[in-house]
Amino acid sequence: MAMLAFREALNQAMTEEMERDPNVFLMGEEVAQYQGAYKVSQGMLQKFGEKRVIDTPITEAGFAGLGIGAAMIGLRPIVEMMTWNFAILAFDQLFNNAAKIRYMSGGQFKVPIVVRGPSGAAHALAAQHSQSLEAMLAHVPGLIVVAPSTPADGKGLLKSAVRDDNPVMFMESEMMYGQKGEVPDGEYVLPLGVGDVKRGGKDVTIIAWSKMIHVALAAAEQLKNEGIEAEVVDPRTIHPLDETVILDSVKKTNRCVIVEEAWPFASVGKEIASRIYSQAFDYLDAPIGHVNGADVPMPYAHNLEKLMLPSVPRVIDAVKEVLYR
Amino acid sequence: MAMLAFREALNQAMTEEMERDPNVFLMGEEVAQYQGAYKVSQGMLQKFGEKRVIDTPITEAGFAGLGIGAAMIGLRPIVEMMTWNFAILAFDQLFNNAAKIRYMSGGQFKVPIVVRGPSGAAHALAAQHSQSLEAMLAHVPGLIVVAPSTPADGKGLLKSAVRDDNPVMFMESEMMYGQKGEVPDGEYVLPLGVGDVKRGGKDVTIIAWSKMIHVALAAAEQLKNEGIEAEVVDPRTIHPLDETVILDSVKKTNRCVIVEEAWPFASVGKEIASRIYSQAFDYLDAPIGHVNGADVPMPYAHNLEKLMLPSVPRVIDAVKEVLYR
Amino acid sequence: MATVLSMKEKTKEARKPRWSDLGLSSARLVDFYKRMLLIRRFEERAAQEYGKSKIGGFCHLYIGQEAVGVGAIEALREDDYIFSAYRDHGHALARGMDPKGIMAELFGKVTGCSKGMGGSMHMFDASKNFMGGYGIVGGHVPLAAGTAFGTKYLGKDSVTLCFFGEAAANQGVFHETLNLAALWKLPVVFVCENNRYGMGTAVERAHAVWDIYQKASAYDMARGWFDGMDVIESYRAVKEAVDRARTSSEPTMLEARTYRFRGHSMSDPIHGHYRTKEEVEEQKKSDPIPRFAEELLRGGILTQTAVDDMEAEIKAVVNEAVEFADQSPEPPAEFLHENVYV
Amino acid sequence: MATVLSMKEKTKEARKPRWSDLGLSSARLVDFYKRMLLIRRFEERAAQEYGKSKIGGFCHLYIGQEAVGVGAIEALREDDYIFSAYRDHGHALARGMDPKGIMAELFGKVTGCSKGMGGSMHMFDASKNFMGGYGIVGGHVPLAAGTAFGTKYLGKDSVTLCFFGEAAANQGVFHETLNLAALWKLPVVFVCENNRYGMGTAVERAHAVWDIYQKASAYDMARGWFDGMDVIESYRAVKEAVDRARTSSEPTMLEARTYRFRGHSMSDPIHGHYRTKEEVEEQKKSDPIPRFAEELLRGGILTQTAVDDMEAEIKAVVNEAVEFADQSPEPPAEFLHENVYV
Ligand SMILES: Cc1ncc(C[n+]2csc(CCOP(=O)(O)OP(=O)(O)O)c2C)c(N)n1
Ligand SMILES: Cc1ncc(C[n+]2csc(CCOP(=O)(O)OP(=O)(O)O)c2C)c(N)n1
Ligand SMILES: [Mg+2]
Ligand SMILES: [Mg+2]
Repeated sequence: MAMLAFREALNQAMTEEMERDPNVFLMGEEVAQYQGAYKVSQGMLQKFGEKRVIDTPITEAGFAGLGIGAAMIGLRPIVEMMTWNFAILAFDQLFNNAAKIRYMSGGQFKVPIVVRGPSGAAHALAAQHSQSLEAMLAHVPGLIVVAPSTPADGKGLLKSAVRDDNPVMFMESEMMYGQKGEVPDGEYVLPLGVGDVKRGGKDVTIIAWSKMIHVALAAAEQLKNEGIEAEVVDPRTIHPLDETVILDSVKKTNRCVIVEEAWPFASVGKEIASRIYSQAFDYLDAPIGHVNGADVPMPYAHNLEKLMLPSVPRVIDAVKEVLYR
Repeated sequence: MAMLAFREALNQAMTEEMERDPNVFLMGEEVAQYQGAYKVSQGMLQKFGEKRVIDTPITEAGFAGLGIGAAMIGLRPIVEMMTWNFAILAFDQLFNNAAKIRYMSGGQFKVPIVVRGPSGAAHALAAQHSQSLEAMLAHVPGLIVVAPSTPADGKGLLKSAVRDDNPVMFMESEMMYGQKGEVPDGEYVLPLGVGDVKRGGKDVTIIAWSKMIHVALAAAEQLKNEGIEAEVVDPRTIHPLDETVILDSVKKTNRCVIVEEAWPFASVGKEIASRIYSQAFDYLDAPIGHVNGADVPMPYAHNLEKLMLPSVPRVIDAVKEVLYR
Repeated sequence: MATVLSMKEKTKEARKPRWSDLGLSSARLVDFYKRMLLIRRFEERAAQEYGKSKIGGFCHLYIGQEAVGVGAIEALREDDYIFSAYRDHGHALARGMDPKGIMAELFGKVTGCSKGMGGSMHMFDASKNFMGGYGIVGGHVPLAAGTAFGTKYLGKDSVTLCFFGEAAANQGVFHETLNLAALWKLPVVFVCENNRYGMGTAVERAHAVWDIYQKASAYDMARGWFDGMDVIESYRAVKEAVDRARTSSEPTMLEARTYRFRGHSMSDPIHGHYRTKEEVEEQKKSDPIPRFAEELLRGGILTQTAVDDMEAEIKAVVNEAVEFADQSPEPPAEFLHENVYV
Repeated sequence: MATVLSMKEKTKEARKPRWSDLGLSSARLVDFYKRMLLIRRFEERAAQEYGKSKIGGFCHLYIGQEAVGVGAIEALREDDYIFSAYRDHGHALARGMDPKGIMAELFGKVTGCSKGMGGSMHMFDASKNFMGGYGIVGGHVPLAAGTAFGTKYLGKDSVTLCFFGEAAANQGVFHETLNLAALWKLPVVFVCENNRYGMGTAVERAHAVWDIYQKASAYDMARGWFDGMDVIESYRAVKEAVDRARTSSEPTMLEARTYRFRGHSMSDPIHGHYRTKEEVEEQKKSDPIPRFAEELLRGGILTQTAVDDMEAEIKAVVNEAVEFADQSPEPPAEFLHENVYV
């Protein structure tokens, strides 16, 4: 075990996978010479050379498609999107090619690609640079969507993503790249599609992922002072979703708040809520609470940005509401 | 009133709006000389000339962006996407420009554009041509999303869409273009954001839109024979959503089934369900039923395509389930 | 110093057939012809079956463009890769995929080359490195750069061939791909089938520059055009490009000037809003199939009897394909949920 | 027959300043200089304020490229339109937008030109036809074709100017737009600011062809490059293109060869992984501001006193802008939900 920053854990995962399998390579804007826009790929060019760590022109659709084609003949590309906002330009490649080639070909081809990069707001990046688009990706059958919240999860899940034969959309967070955590050395692989209870509790379930886990945990810590024991559940993989870990928790606490950075309309949180309602209807003592990013483009002004995003007070309020306190 | 096919009603709406306002123009692939890939714009080139009815190269991002720029200086473009599947290539333009320019500019600019075209499956068009992507569009604040189900609604809503100062995403259906219905002559304008009860009933609420309304109505007709009176509610506008019409109905019937052609994960139906659960929790006598397109890319084979899509029997089963019959 | 030829030698030289430098045997030439004919008859039959509703959805026939697909694909090795768009039946047949599997795919049967999951627009055959037909105009072009990148990465000398229409060459991703291919020297050959229309839009109404191959000038990529109604020219041009890709890992952009004799898809009439009957009739004079037959007959490479036999043989093949397709079962219901994920 | 000049006339001709054919008054030239200087000092101050965390987010300075923006925008009329990307402060200042509003925008204040909603990357000013800065590389390029389309549609003779970096010229939508602009003869001028790097990627590592303006050859569009470190050349080239757009409604693609003296954004060091200190120092020798000052001083158009006065004046303007920004209120909380919809 070592204390690693999130970016180091991801770097380690990629490095180990590239050492293990010569068919894994990394491609994206600024991943090589620049050492990564957010330094996630630091040192990898030096380690693996320019054949396997490749800077691309700013052509998200082009290099995503190129990665998909390479994956069809057995390579295992890791395609870094500088941020997921820019991946919108590649959505056609991801939705219509990566997600569908296997199905359309009657199972003849597979597309073992990982598309990864930071998602969501950083600080004051305004409307075009602060989007959490996991709902769109998760809506599309054929894609796997992963959103880890800790360095260890990041490493374990990224290693799995690279080994998985499906296209995996891997959503990180710029704000978390510097966060540190214990990360097991070497072979540490977490299965995709399996959630995790990040904190035990009996009074209410808070569901969150990616950087919202930390908002949820902070809220849980404060709630403890008021005698409320919140359980914090992290699905880790968005699609497919680990219903078991979610339902088990809600059936125990009978109350639930879902915290997500994304916009509220047709969000992943709504999917989770609907599954809880339909599969644990009789266990619920109150309607599920939702804390989302406001249903607005991200404003630049710092005060408004703070208002836009889920916050500890908002989570606490939502928890109290479902507890009728 | 005249009996018009859906495509004729849309044609009439566009024609009337273009006659009313010289700043309205129509642009898209095959809209002019070819008379529309699905003949929605039949005769319009002849009527308005090539200045106002414009064939574009196959460059969805390019001409969508061009339309947005034109809208910024006061024109009112109607941009036809041959189908919404192809609009994925323009998602960056729609999400990052159309939806955000007003907000980012502090309200200085508006983008009165209508982007319209058929959505969803036709017959045997397979995975890349059969997608219902309204959840993605509705997820993005700043966009209005409309999905009419009858020729009259189509006309009334399209006229409103053209007059609206916001970017309106208008989703039609290839399968409905030939369907006929009574359409009021001349000035017939339906407000955006207002739903409609398509059939009254007291036992269960079926919520659907676009072509699924007809599946819902057919199911309601059959259910009647079994003594079940289903109310069929059509939100017509997806975002913003008319909660009132939905909640009023559910509070009356206490049971609800949502029918949508789209994939289930983080769908519009999940959004609607979550609003009903949180705002009419105590009225519900059973968890909400969902009938969706299967969570798979659309298969080509006719038998599987039928299985993929919501059908009258599946709706009937879902209704019976929420009625515990 | 130039070689001095005797009169006799000169005559001999002048009488050499135009393909003499290509090293094509007579049998090979006959095979070119046969493949073109197979495509033609297959597509005609597909049209009929579409009329009988045995085939659904969009169905884009390759009739008129056979010389492009056959000439180009004949220039490949078995371990080369091919990408197509939605007008893919002809490419699949040219690649030697089983007509039965192709017809069964059109019929939506489990015996189809994509198990009935893809249909007319999405033919795949992994065993033939036939990487699929794709329905989003231009969307498959970067995939082809991807396999080219992949083979280079793996140290193989396979080449990737990518077909697309001239209208697809307006899509942004086409340009992004050309830049990547040129920048990274990828062994890929882009074959743009310029049949003069993208659906109902003539080249002149959609492209600022009508010489489509010149789009590659922005990337300083080897480029050119050829007569796409002539299978030998098609073979010659693509072979040269494939060789360049294979030996020096350089991409080429080729424009095949061709014409489609049918409507854009089965739901589009042959002529109407965007072209006249006269234009189509005029173009049919360059039909690549009779044109090549005449040449082979003249050169004594083919006899009329052989042509007739071939017609009969192909008719039988196509009949058999239809019968096979018709009698094959639909995919089982479980298939709906299979192959979404590995 | 050529005009025969007397010796005296010849001498006079030879002594004419290089801008004599441009009809620029001395006052105008001084103004060019002043605007460049304002941008420089404003940006230097923005960097300081960023260091003090008064400014957040990404902040892309225009230092080094001033001659492009000033020369280009000076070639416009008030009713012309301008689109920028995220490196937009300089363009906004060149357009004559109030430095107070620009600084306040950087500070995220309600008095900002976008009311604090846009920030560094999204400056807008409808009253100046400044159509905004945009953050998605290449994403604003089709919008510019849209206003050009719009003015033509409306029968106005306004021209649209669109700035973007050389890396943006690889994006697909850039190509789609060039084709549309050339095909439909739109009155738009594309000004590509080739500062040699897209973030940390040098032109040579991202573009198959290094003469960026040649990308327009694929669309047979008028094109060329100019020395972007020279405000007169910038004015000259863009003026010609703007005139062509205005009088004959034809688009032009121009490449300004320039250099950024700072890092890509405030979080990027000036030199490091992708360029050396020596390279930057070498480039600074062509700094457009001292270079132009010298020329004006030499020509007697500017005096050292005037330059000093100008420095003082600009310093005051920038100070005032910072003070204004600092003292302005943040947007009220209600703004969060306003202007999402009309
Ligand atoms: C992105 C996208 N836009 C539009 C369409 C609809 N469409 C299908 S084929 C076609 C014309 C393409 O023409 P071209 O590339 O010249 O190929 P051809 O059909 O002539 O072989 C169009 C507009 C599509 N499938 N995908
Ligand atoms: C679509 C997209 N991809 C990536 C980025 C991240 N990014 C911002 S600026 C930039 C470099 C652009 O370079 P260039 O176009 O040359 O303009 P310059 O910054 O040099 O002015 C990159 C990669 C982005 N904003 N948008
Ligand atoms: Mg064509
Ligand atoms: Mg640059």
